[in-house]
Amino acid sequence: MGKIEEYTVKRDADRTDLKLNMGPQHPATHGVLRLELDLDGEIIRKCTPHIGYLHRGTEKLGEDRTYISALPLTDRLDYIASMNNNIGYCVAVEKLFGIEAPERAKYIRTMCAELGRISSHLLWLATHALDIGAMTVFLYAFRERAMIMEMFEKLTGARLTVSYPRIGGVRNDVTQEFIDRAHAFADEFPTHMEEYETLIDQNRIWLKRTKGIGIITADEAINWGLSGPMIRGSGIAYDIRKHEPYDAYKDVEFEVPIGTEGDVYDRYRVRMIELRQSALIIKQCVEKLPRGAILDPNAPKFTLPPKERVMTDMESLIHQFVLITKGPMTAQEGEVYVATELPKGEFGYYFVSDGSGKPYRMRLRAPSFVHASVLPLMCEGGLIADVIANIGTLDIVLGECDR
Amino acid sequence: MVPLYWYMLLSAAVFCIGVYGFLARRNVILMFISIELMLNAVNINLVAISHYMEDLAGQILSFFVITVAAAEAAIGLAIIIALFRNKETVHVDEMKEMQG
Amino acid sequence: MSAYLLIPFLPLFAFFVNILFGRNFIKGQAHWIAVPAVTVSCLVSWVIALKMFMSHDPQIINEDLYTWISSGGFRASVGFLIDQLTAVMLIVVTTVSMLVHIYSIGYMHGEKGYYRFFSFLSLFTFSMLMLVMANNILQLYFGWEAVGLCSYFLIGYYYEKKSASDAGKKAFIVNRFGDFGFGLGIIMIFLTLGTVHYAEVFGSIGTLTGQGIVVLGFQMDVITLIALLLFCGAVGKSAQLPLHVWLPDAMEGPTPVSALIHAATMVTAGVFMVARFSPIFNLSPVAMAVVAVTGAFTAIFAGSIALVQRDIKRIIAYSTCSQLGYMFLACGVGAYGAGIFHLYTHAFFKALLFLGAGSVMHAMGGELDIFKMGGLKKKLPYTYWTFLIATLSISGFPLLAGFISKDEILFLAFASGTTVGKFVWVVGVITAVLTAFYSFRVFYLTFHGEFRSDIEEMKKHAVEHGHDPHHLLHEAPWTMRIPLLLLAFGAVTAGWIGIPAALGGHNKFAHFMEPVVGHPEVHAGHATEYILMALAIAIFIGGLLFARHMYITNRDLADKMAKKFSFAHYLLWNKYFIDELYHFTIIRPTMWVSKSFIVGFSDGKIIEGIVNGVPRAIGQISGFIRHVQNGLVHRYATVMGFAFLAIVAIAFIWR
Amino acid sequence: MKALLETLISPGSFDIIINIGFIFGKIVIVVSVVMLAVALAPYFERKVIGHMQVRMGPMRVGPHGILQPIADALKLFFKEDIIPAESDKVIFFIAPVITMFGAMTSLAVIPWWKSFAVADINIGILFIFAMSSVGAYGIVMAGWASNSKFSFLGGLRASAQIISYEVAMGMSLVGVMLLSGSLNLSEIAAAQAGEGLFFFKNWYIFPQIIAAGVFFLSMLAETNRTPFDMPEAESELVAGYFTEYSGFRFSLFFVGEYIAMFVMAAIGVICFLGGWSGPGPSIVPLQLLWFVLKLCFVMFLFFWIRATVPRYRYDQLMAIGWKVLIPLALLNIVITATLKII
Amino acid sequence: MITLPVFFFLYHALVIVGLSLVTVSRRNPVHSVLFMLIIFFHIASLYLFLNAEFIAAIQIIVYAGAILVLFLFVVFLLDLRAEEHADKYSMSQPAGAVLALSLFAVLASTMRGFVLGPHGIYGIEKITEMTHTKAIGTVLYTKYLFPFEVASVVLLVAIVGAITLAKRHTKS
Amino acid sequence: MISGTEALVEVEEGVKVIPGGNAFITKLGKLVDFGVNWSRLSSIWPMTFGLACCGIEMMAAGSSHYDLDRFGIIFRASPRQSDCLIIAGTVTKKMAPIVRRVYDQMPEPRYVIAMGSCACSGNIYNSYSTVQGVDTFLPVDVYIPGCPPRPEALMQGLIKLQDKIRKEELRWSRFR
Amino acid sequence: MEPLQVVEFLREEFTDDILETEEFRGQMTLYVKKDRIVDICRFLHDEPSMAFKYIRDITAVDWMDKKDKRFEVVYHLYSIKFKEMIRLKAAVSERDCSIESLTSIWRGADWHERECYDLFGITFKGHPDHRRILMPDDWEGHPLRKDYPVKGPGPDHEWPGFQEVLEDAERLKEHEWER
Repeated sequence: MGKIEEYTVKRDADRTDLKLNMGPQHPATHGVLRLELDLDGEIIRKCTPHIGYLHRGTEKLGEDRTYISALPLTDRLDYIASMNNNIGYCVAVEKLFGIEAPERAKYIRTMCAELGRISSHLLWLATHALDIGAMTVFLYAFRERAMIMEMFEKLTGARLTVSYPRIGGVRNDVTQEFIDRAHAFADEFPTHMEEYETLIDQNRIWLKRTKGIGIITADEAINWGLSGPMIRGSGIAYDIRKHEPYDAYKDVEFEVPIGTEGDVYDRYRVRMIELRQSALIIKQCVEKLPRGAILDPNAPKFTLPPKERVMTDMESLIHQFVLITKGPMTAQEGEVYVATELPKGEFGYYFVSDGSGKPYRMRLRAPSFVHASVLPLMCEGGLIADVIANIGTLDIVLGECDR
Repeated sequence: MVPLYWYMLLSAAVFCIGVYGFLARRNVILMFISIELMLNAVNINLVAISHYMEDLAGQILSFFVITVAAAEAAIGLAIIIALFRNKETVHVDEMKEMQG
Repeated sequence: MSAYLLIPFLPLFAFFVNILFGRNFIKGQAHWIAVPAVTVSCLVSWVIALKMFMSHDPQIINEDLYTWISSGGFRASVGFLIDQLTAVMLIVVTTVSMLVHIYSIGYMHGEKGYYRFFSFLSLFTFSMLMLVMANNILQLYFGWEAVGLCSYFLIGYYYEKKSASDAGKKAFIVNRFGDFGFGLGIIMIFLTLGTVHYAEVFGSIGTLTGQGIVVLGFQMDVITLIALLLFCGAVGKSAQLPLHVWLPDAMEGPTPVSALIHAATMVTAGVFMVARFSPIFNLSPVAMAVVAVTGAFTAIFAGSIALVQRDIKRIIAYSTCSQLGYMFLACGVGAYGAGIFHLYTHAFFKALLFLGAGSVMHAMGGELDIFKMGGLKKKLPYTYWTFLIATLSISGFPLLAGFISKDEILFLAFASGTTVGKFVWVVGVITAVLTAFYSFRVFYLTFHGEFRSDIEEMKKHAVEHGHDPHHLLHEAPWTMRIPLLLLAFGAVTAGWIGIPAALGGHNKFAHFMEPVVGHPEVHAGHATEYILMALAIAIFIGGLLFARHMYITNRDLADKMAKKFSFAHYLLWNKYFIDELYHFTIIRPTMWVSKSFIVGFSDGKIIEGIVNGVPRAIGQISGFIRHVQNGLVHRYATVMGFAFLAIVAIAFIWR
Repeated sequence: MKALLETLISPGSFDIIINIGFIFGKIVIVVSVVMLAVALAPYFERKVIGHMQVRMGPMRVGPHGILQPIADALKLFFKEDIIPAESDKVIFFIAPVITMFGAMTSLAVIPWWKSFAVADINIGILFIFAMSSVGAYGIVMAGWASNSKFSFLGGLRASAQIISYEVAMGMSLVGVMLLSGSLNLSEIAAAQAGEGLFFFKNWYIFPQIIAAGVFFLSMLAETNRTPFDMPEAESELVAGYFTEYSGFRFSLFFVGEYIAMFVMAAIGVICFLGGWSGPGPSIVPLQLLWFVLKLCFVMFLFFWIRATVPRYRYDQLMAIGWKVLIPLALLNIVITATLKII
Repeated sequence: MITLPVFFFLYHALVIVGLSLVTVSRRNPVHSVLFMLIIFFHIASLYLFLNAEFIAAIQIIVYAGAILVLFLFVVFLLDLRAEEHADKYSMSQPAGAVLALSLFAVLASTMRGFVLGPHGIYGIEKITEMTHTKAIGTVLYTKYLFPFEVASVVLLVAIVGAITLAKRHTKS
Repeated sequence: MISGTEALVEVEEGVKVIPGGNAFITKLGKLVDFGVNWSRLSSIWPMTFGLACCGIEMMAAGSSHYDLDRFGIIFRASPRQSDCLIIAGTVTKKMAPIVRRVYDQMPEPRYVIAMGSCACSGNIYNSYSTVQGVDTFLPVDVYIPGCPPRPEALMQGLIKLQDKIRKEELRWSRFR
Repeated sequence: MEPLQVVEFLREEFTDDILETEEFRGQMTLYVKKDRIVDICRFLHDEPSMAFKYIRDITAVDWMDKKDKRFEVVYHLYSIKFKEMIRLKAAVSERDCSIESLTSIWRGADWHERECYDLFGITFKGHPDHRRILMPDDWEGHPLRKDYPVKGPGPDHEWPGFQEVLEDAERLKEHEWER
């Protein structure tokens, strides 16, 4: 008798009888995204995302701070991959000032960025799987993520909000222990990957829930301005690490995986392959890590001098004082837009400098912001359960979405 | 031992309440419920007499009554839903035209 | 021992699997279910039949499996009776069915409703088996109607083609005439005897002897009436005069269907039925005579039509009619055993003929006109040789199956000693001549001489109709050849089981059948039999030579003959105008009555007069009453309730 | 009234009263034991899943966290009981009670060991079906009465799911009924008893393997467990039909659900795994032990699946029920009946 | 003399009649359905007294488990909260009451003279011995097989009909 | 059972008490307090409510490595069934009404943990859109500093909350 | 096509509409007339030799008193095919604070433009869903304007939604468990 219900719960398209508010405190919306769903039975007729529940005014605050003290703000944008945010910020500011980090720093940054990418993708996998109902993957993924967290902690002193890179380099050098651990991690990580894949990769339910859901074609992906795994899942090999290489990415070898269908499953596969590629990049960085300075010694007016020099050298002390209080000296007027490849996609920093120590305009182009806008395209016409899968596949972080 | 007459009286009472409900209510669903009530009254009677007659025919018949009730509910409610889609009401007085 | 249940139910199972899952899952692989099922049931039937045949005291199975309806004195059950008659029928049905199934794999390959075809083929097999295995008339009737339905489905298999669906309808409607009588017969049996079970019916039918009944003002013998009514069904199903018209048209169906249904099994159901009811028929000489004469007339009538037709399948179809006539002829003179024997041999060679024709069609891209064929001997060697064997068998080449069974029929008809017997013998002999002639006519025109149509034209035609032009004029695949070979073997040897005593055999078949259908009195000795046999051989040679003369050595002769006997040719070519007769006597009057009288007069004058007059009166009344009908359910219910109360009150007071 | 009292104290009635007392005793025992078991079931679940997920599960409350469920229950009992203002209060109140009632009553017919059940009735299986369909009322009413969209959707989903899977489940058990020729759970279990090394040779799981599969899947769906936990899909509908329930009423749902799991597991054990039969002598404590062990095994399966598989989508779930399980169950009936006749 | 069976009967009768009245007079259809549920349980329990345990189980499974849930679904789907107030008793209420009462009078008076026919073979002992389910099955599948088949056809038609009626016509 | 009125002592005119009754009630209350508080502190069910960075650390605290389940802490998705609101992350003004509504939907006894500097005080986000500390509109029980606090810190905060619950008196009387 | 070539190419097509070009750190900026922004963008999007199919960013800069026209709307376009980026700028005055929407060319421009409207108050004509996106609908002022204080307009001009929460908290305080 239950069959009848299945047919009758649906009404005509012009008479949506149920408006469902998903979020902002809904468990599956990854933070504080709010979706307004016009339901027709279980079918979604219209989906309106509402964001801004975590809008903290980062851009405004950044314009109020010096280039150096604005760095911690970037930690808390994509708080799942703070390291990548920091690095992107530093790369952008370096470009604005026309300086470059030394080689060793670049390699360290690349290595850390990939560790951050792994940790971010693991969190995505965990929550995505949890949303679809596979609860054990969540805990497995967090197990490996904890390793990365510990490594970060050893290196930077913080688990999540690291503030590790500096303009013109990184804060402190890596220890041999860190290098060994990174290498060991990169070695053993693929075996952990197999564990996750055993749980879900060929699982019929997983395939049923992800295949053919939330399809985005290649043209749509470009037109909507998607980036990262979202655009690669649709078959466009757009990766800023390849297109506009920064740091050490031009020296390491890796592949850019792309999908074919552009559905949830393809994006899942793309991210899984990226995880493996990241482990490879880490390995290469460890092997190729050059010796040398970790901060640019040629640009004392932009980069903080090393701590011991501050304590011993008068000039360095003055530099330190001025840099901290006024910001970088003699910055040029001008503007740059620098994009970096975050785990989520393209994160763009756009700086307008008026020559002072503070950015005149700091614009953050967040991938999650763009990706959240594509939700109606993916959800409309689908079922409620597909919304969950779609939010999961977007891998949005509201921190950077709302800024 | 409870006399058979009591059972029949009970059945008659429930049946009459069903009749009353059918005639007095304007909500189609309640009218349907009244019909179910009447069918149940009949069933009570059938089972009781079957028991007193020591013959299973009555119970078999009640079995068929239940079948018919199920079929009637399925069809009737489907009709109600179809009607409701068009008329937005379950009030019988507004269903007096048989078109559209 | 209930393995016999496998025989009907395996095909049923195959039907269900194919019809349920065929469309979406099985599709082109339907034969993997149907063929094994039928093969197993064929093996089981052979085992059962051989067991029965070998033992001296064959064990007869007669049991009720399931009582379906039991109401009052009426009991309808699903039950099975396997006696000698059924055993023979089982062999015929399952064997031919199996071979046709196999043949269809190749023949129907790539058709749109492949699974549908196989499922109906299986369903037909099941129904036919239910028919022959029934132990009561009702189940027989169920099978009877079910085979008709399957036949309808299968004739109309190419339902997009109008002629096919028309033919299906025609077959169905014509059969209804016969089945109407059959149904009445069954009702008569139930009314008079109160049962529909064979054993009980046959046990008590004797008590009706001499009882009369008035039908339409005529005093009639009850048994004769029953027998004739039953025979009505047989006439329809077995395409006897005058209800034969559907059979040639049924050739619109796929050829395997023609082979299975319209040659070997379904159409013989009538014969089987008459044999099955032999205890009833035996009690009514009138009915027997009717059967014999009908059979004889059909035989010669259909045979003569077959002489001039050009469509290869139609010729074989008329030949089938004619052979069926033989069988009825046999039954009519009391030689049921011979009739069944002919049924049995006929199944092999006629199925072979049809399948051979199918093979030819396959090679000709669907072409049916024998005048457009010719010289196919070299292209289709397998078909050629097997077709030759079938032709020889049907036209009575000594010691082939057809010869033996036909000879037995003619001998027993001659030897029956009655006037009717003598008469039908004469007719039978003439028919034999015709048979030999038209069989060889087909054979020569198809396989000898030179090819008489344009191969390029054919290819174009084939492509237009979506066929594959590559297998034109090529031998068919193995799945189609193997059944041909097996049937050819059967067409040669099937008769050896019943070699008459005159030829040194023991006529085992007749003895085997005797417990069920008895054996007619024989008023002639071996000498007569030898003479008759010689006559038969002479007839065969005569027919052969004449056909060869006409169509091989002297090709113009046929046209000359046609011109010379133009009226006869015209008559035969138009099949004695039976279709036209029906058209004028039944269809046209019906249409006229419905159009002119019902529509024109009664509708136009009377009804409209009333319609227009009365409403005017009513309109005024109803204007008043209309308010009662306001669509409010409650009002109606309330009024009904009060009315009920009022009636109760009246009843109360009245008392 | 006086007459009634007289009747009650008449000697004939005395036996009845003793009988009733005896039955009440049975009820008290079974209910208290089951309640204890139900209290432990979530603990068991958390432990099992915890260990599967490389963690410990409850550890701090009592030794190895054994008092965890008691603490949960006590806490819920003392929590504020919120009734949403817009809700239909009466129905909101009784919905969890109905769910509990449906689950608890089913316990009456389960034979714990040979010939021990609170009520060893002839239509045991039917009784359980009847009661589980009553349980659906609690759910659908809870969803409706809460007057919340998540609850409503959850309630509709749940009841549709339960009702449709009940068909599959009922049909899957028809094979067992055919084989054992009885609807009485005790008799069904007794029919599977075996002795010696191959004591399990008569278990219906072997001849009825299709039915067992269908039953197992519909059992998961019937109790709203993963991968069919659509009605309470946390990531979709928050907590499904009991989103709006708090405190004690919520715990009633919770307990009802676990009892339903218990009942379903017990049916599975009785119908397919031979009930109390097992190796060793046929004495009551051993019988009970085997029964409980098998029950624990099936419960473990529940938890195992929860830790392993993702969740189905609602339409996929319905499709599985109507297009896969019911035809399979029907096929099983046909096969069983055919084999039985032959 | 009020014996226990009589007491139980009276209790059931009282509840059934009382709740029937409540059922037909509730504003909110959901409440009506729920009272109906209680009535069904009591009727089932009454059947148990009449030694018809199978019918009792069927009563619950089919009526309570399927039909009433269907009602509930429909009530929910149509969301009749807005309609509750529109449901006015209309002028035929007294008519209905009169009709029902007089019908009851007629029935009660005729039933007085009801005489049982000859007793069949299924006495209490026989039913307890072979269990009610088996007894019903035996009768149903032998004597009443044909009606049974007809009933199945009725159900099939109902299913097909209900689906066709309730299915939304896609405006493709 | 005390029968009649003899056992009651009249302390004031018209006011009779059971001798020693107060002590009994107090002791009983202490006992119940102990039990109830124990149950509450043993099964804190926080609401799944991650707002920002701290939410990630909250998830980490629930994962295998830290495993809050050891303490009987499991996350519930519905506010109706949770006891504790962990405000993990920055609360913006746009979000504040929703946080408040979630809190209002929770049944008593309910606790609030402000996790992270943002929730405690606003952190570096001293901007137009952020709330400077959730205690402006919510009664906070435990503050956990850190940006974000480590999972250990969250555990510490929960243990502090347990201590706080342990000391409560007679909080059960109003709810049941 | 190198950025410089792009500029030349564009100059041929839109001679009068490219006001100025500028290069800094290898990134090319084109100042264009705001009325022609849609045409220019469509040309850049459709022209196969450039194929700027991808929009990276749309934002604005508030020059308050530093330039004639207060706002500059900044577009970053990217060509995945040729791996080139180009920046377009269109000046918008405070008085006529509006510009044509680019949503007809790039669907991805939708939210960027909404954000720009939300934070700067620049209206995008022809936008399909022109609402605030980050701030609540009834929020006053546009925060990223230079004259908007970082810490907001102060407690007296609090957003009514939050004000309500504060009042609620005050009102409901008495129902809290006293601690």
